Amino acid sequence: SKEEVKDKEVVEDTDNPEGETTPDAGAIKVGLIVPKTGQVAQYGIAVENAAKLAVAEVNAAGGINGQQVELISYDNKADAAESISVFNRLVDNDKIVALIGPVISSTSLAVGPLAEEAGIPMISPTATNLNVTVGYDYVFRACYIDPYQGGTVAKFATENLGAKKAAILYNSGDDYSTGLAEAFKATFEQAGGTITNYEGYTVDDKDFKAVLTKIKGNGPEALFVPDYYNTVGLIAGQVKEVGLDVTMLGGDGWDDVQKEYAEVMEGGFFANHYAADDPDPIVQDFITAYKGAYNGETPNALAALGYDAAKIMLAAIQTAGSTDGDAIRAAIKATDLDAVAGHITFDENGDPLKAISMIKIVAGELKLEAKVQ
Amino acid sequence: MLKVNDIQVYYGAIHAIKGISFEVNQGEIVTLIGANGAGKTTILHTVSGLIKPKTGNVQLFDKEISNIEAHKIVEMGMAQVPEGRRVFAKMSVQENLEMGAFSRKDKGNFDADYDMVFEKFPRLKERRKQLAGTMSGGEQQMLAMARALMSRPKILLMDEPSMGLAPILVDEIFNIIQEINKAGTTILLVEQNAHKALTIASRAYVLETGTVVLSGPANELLDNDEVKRAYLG
Amino acid sequence: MKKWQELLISLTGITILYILISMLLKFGVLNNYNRGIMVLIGINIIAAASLNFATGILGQLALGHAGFMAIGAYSAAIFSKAVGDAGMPDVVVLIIALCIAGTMAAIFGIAIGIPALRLRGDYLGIVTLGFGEIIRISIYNIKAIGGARPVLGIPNLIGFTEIFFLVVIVLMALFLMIRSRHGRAILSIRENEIAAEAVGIPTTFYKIFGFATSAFFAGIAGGALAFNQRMIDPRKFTFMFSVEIFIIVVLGGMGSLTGTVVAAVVLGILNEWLHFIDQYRLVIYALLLVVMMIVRPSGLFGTREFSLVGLIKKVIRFTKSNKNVE
Amino acid sequence: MALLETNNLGITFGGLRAVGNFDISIGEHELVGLIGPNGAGKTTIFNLLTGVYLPTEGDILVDGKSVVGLKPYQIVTRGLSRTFQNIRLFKDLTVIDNVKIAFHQQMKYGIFNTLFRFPGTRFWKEEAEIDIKARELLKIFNMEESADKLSKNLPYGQQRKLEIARALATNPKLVLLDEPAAGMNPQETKELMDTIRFIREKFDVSILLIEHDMSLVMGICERIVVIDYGMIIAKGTPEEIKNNPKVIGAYLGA
Amino acid sequence: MKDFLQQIIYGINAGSIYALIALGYTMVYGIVKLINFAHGDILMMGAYFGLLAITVLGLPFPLAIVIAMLVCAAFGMIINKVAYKPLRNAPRISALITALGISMFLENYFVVQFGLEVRKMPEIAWLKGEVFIGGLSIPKVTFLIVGLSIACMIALQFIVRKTKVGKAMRAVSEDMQAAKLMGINVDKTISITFALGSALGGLGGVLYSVAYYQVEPYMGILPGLKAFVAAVLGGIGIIPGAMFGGFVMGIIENLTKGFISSSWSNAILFGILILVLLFKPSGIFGKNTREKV
Ligand SMILES: Nc1ncnc2c1ncn2[C@@H]1O[C@H](COP(=O)(O)OP(=O)(O)OP(=O)(O)O)[C@@H](O)[C@H]1O
Ligand SMILES: Nc1ncnc2c1ncn2[C@@H]1O[C@H](COP(=O)(O)OP(=O)(O)OP(=O)(O)O)[C@@H](O)[C@H]1O
Ligand SMILES: [Mg+2]
Ligand SMILES: [Mg+2]
Repeated sequence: SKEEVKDKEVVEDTDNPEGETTPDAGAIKVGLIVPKTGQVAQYGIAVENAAKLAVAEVNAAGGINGQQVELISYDNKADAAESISVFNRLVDNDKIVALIGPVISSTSLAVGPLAEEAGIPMISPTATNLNVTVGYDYVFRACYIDPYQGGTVAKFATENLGAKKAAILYNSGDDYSTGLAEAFKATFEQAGGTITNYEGYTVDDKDFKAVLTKIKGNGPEALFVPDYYNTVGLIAGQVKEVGLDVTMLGGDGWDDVQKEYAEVMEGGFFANHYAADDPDPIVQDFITAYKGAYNGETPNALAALGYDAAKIMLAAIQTAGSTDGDAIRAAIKATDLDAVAGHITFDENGDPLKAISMIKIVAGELKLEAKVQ
Repeated sequence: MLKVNDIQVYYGAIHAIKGISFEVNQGEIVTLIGANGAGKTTILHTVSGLIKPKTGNVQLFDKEISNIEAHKIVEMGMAQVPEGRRVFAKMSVQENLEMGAFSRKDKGNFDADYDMVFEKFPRLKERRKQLAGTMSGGEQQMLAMARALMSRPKILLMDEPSMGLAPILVDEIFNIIQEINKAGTTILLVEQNAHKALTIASRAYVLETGTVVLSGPANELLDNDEVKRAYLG
Repeated sequence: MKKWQELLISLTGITILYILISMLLKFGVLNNYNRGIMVLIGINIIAAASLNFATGILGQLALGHAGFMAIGAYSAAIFSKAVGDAGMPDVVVLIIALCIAGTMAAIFGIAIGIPALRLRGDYLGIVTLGFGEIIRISIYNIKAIGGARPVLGIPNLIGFTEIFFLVVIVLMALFLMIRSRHGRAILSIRENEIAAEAVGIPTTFYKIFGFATSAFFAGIAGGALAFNQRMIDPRKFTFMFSVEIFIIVVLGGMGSLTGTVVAAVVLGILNEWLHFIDQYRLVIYALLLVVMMIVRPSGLFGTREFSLVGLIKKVIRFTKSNKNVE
Repeated sequence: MALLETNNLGITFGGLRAVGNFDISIGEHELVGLIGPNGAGKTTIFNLLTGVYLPTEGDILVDGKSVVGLKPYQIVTRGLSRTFQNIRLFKDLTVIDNVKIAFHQQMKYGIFNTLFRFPGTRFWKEEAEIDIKARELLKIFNMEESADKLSKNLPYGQQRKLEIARALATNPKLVLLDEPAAGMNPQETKELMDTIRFIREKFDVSILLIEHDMSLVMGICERIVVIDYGMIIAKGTPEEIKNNPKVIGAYLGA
Repeated sequence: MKDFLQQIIYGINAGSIYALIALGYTMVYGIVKLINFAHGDILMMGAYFGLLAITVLGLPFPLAIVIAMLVCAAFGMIINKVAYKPLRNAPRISALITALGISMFLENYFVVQFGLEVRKMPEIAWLKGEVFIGGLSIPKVTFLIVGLSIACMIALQFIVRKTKVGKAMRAVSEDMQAAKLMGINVDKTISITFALGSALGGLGGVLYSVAYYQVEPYMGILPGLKAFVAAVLGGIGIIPGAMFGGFVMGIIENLTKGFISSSWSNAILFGILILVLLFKPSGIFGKNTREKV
């Protein structure tokens, strides 16, 4: 564990957000906006950890064209107004050349137009809302979009599982959840399936027995629950309690669900960015490095995307050979990179073209079931 | 038995009591009279420990009590019938009386005391179960006095017990005050009804805006021209 | 001093402040980041002042202000997007949009106020909280306005100048209102509703009027927020957002509009400054809040108002008395 | 026609008949006393007259027209005005504002004029007018010095006077005073008697007052109505009341 | 019909937890007239302490409950002393803001201390599963929660109505100064009130996390808010009212989710609350006491 501590120090030293210990005048400054306080702070912290790791690796390898990279990160409480403030702060006070983040779709939507106007290339690791990149040249993302994901799961349900009747239970107060639910519905019905229930619930709901009992009455074969893993785990437990016999399906929000809820999640499928059991050396190296830096914690999908986003950005700066916004933008556009979450190139919009992994939960482990393009 | 030595009391910036001293001896009825806002209630609150004087001190049974908490002073044998009665409106008459006996250590055996107060205030006996808040002003005043007596005080402070009462009740209340005193309780009485107060009291202090302007045996003050003009009308 | 002289002094003070900040912005002493913070603070001032009108002046505990801001934000957004290409000048769009935002919020304020204002104190608080939640949940469920999806493509119509004058206008309107027979009527309801009615104040009317006025300005604050963010995230308008505004009001002093201004500035700067403690930001923020309330239980200003005229008078008196000593 | 007339007025609170069969008639410029034991229903009668409570029986006529069912602020326009037994001032407002609020119904300028105060408009005229009137009122009660103090900081006696001043500001024909001398010493009570007489002349109003201080009641009232358990038990001049055995038994004592 | 009854059973399950939390809310409100917005966070702390007692100390479940209640009671007293007592003579709204401040503090402090990841309450073997009666499934936890919340309600009602300290509480709630003049130690009485209320919050927290097996720093907000609504619905300050309000809320909530719309359910819930208050302005059990003029 001594080594771990050492490693951690190295990481934190090289990218101290305040730059107090390493005031490197010539450093390339890259901004990071993530939620570090409030209800979704864990996403932000996972992304920050991973991005720090990526930066530390680049710096350890001598930096970019001899210059060190300084990652300056601010908390945005997952709030749009705060995101705008910290973006301005990064640009005006800290003089960043590029931005990684924000994490949540709504905050990315708020920062997008500003990045565009300021000519600061931005890559959100995890904002899945369709509109984040639409109409902007400088805005990119490292994850796939809601409709693509929702549609893929629906296709998987009809083609691979042969489901005819499915129910949807989604968080009606959440952009991501609503987006996936709509896409799933459209694709599933297009493929000739029937949606028996299309039920919303509100954020923070903990008791789903009533609505699950209602769903049970309609006898669906599959239940699509596009939410984050904690809620999904909770719902899965209650699915068993009310005696509803269905295959559970979900999106990348499910990532990590196997840790605490293996028993109730058994046999469920979900779309994800990467699988920790992927033998690909890029993946395994990342996992090893992350574990080394953060007390042996296994990185989740958000961390993987944060790492990828940082890697894409750093590689683009390297390729561009300058800190000019336009050059970096062009370099990102031309990305052709093997990343943790698969091989990445960008389309017209700035959305990545990469495969979706459909993952099955078997005995508390994630098994790659299919890769869908 | 009660000694107040040169106390000064402030409400924030308002200087309400500007150096007052007086004493009350065993078995006396002492009355404080004075115009509105002279500081009578403030003095009683200070003596009871609800407010702390800025300077000066208060002694009860030769013990300084200026820095003792109000509820402990009650345990030492002082009770107060507060201005405006302040009975516990949502509690029954019986419960109000229980609250009066709260500080007593001789647990549970209050029957003799109930008998004593019910004898003085027969109306309360009929209304044992009634909520105090629904009783008329006069009945509430009786309850407030009975409640204070339940702690078997050695000294009883009363703040304007006749305020807002019908004339017939005013007489009754003053009679009862005298009875209580005869039974051995020392009394410090604050009254607007100066005439009545001076009639039953042994000594009196006259207050004006936070200071004592006159004091002496009650019957002398009753004949004092200044007092007559200012307080007896 | 005559009334108009006092007014002149206040206006001069405001103008000087405007010119000063504009200059600082122009010469780069204050940058775009500072400008953004000032705009946000301005929006908070409007929101909190409007809440203070309902809670501090009218005396009705209102815990659902975020709901009115949401209505204002959506109304302004829908209008500005609808006329987006009509070629109207920005200022005109802004003014009309904010008027619509305020009016829509006021209409809801009346609709909510009529039943709710029959209740008192904490009960009123919980009902307004409930209405705030109903508004938010309704937005999630109305597909036509985007449901839980953020509303996008709102033009950026709010800069420093706009927010500065908006704040001045809103505060002026509230001050003028308070210092009139209508304002006195509203204050009397806060002080003692029964006595107010007994001296001839139609209390029901003024309660609803006061509440609607408060909602109106909250709507404007919501509209301004939409124009500042250029997008609306419906999840913003939770009970916690109402609480944030409420905190500004109480910290500044219930019933003191200038106190609200100061509290909004203090909290706005504090929030930015605390970035250096990163994850601990909210922990320390909450602690400081508790400490501030314990130190100044009636808020920074109590019910008093800061007055430039009063200050000048004091200074004059002070210098005069000093001269006398010499 | 009497200024105020009640017919068979009564109210029941969940079984308790607090007031019943209450008939009274008050003419112009009269000074009438209402007395009775604690809990007899005196304050309740004031609450009925001013619209705070809705009577369960009977009628109230002001200038011959019924006011039953009107809101308290509407009754103010009919010329009734009151003070409260437990003082109800606008505590955190200044003394002068307390009075100005009561002028509300005599002012007419609207919201527009409030926000756009162009010189020479109604706003300025009316505000200047009531400022003068309010100060005059305070002067009558020797309170002009306290105009800018917060009313909660006044001594108790002055608070009672301010309530009366405020009641007068509504331009009433009949003023209802609920225990105006409570908490005053005999000397202050005497002064209050003079003030009450003075305002009756100066404002040409009738006065109905509740009081337990017999020196005041007997000293200034022309007529006295006595109630017990919500019912009238005697009516008459002070002399008659003083010697009425029923009243002595129930209220005055020996 | 069967569905309907099943939904009612689930409603009772959810409602009994609201009831339990509402009891603590109502208790504190009834005595000190403070909407203790930190009550939901006491619940959260109770859940954490229960969890830690089971996982770290390896204590059996009933003992864990006791530990959680005791620690919460202590915290309740500390919070009262540090944050509310200094404001006892201040405007009520100020105390409301400190309550919110304490709430924010606790949440965020637990975030930095324990992280945001949801911890899972270990399953309690003897509470797992359902009992089937006439085709209806009743979770075993339901029996425990319903039983405990009714027991707590009765105990609390007994304490407040019949015991000396309970009467002192009522006296303090009516008139603090007069209470002092009776020889009542007001500080101590209020402290006990917070201790009792917080202990109930802690108990609620453990049971909540057993029923929904998740523990995280923000878990108290929603149940806290709903329990508060339940307390208001029943008539805030009234102990049986809180109980009743909790059950009514739980049942209405589940029926709306089951038969009307789950995404509108919270809106409908608040709508019903508002309707009730319009007709009974001080709650179902509240007496409509008009201010005496
Ligand atoms: N809580 C308070 N805050 C501020 N000032 C107060 C407070 N209580 C009393 N005062 C002031 O202190 C002075 C004395 O008041 P106090 O109540 O002791 O007079 P009092 O002699 O009892 O009058 P009364 O006959 O009206 O009962 C008055 O000027 C009063 O305004
Ligand atoms: N809102 C109410 N609800 C129930 N009972 C009431 C209400 N208002 C008054 N009462 C009752 O009506 C009766 C008359 O009360 P009221 O206040 O009119 O007495 P009062 O004659 O003014 O007495 P006092 O001289 O003590 O002021 C009392 O028994 C009182 O408890
Ligand atoms: Mg007094
Ligand atoms: Mg009365």
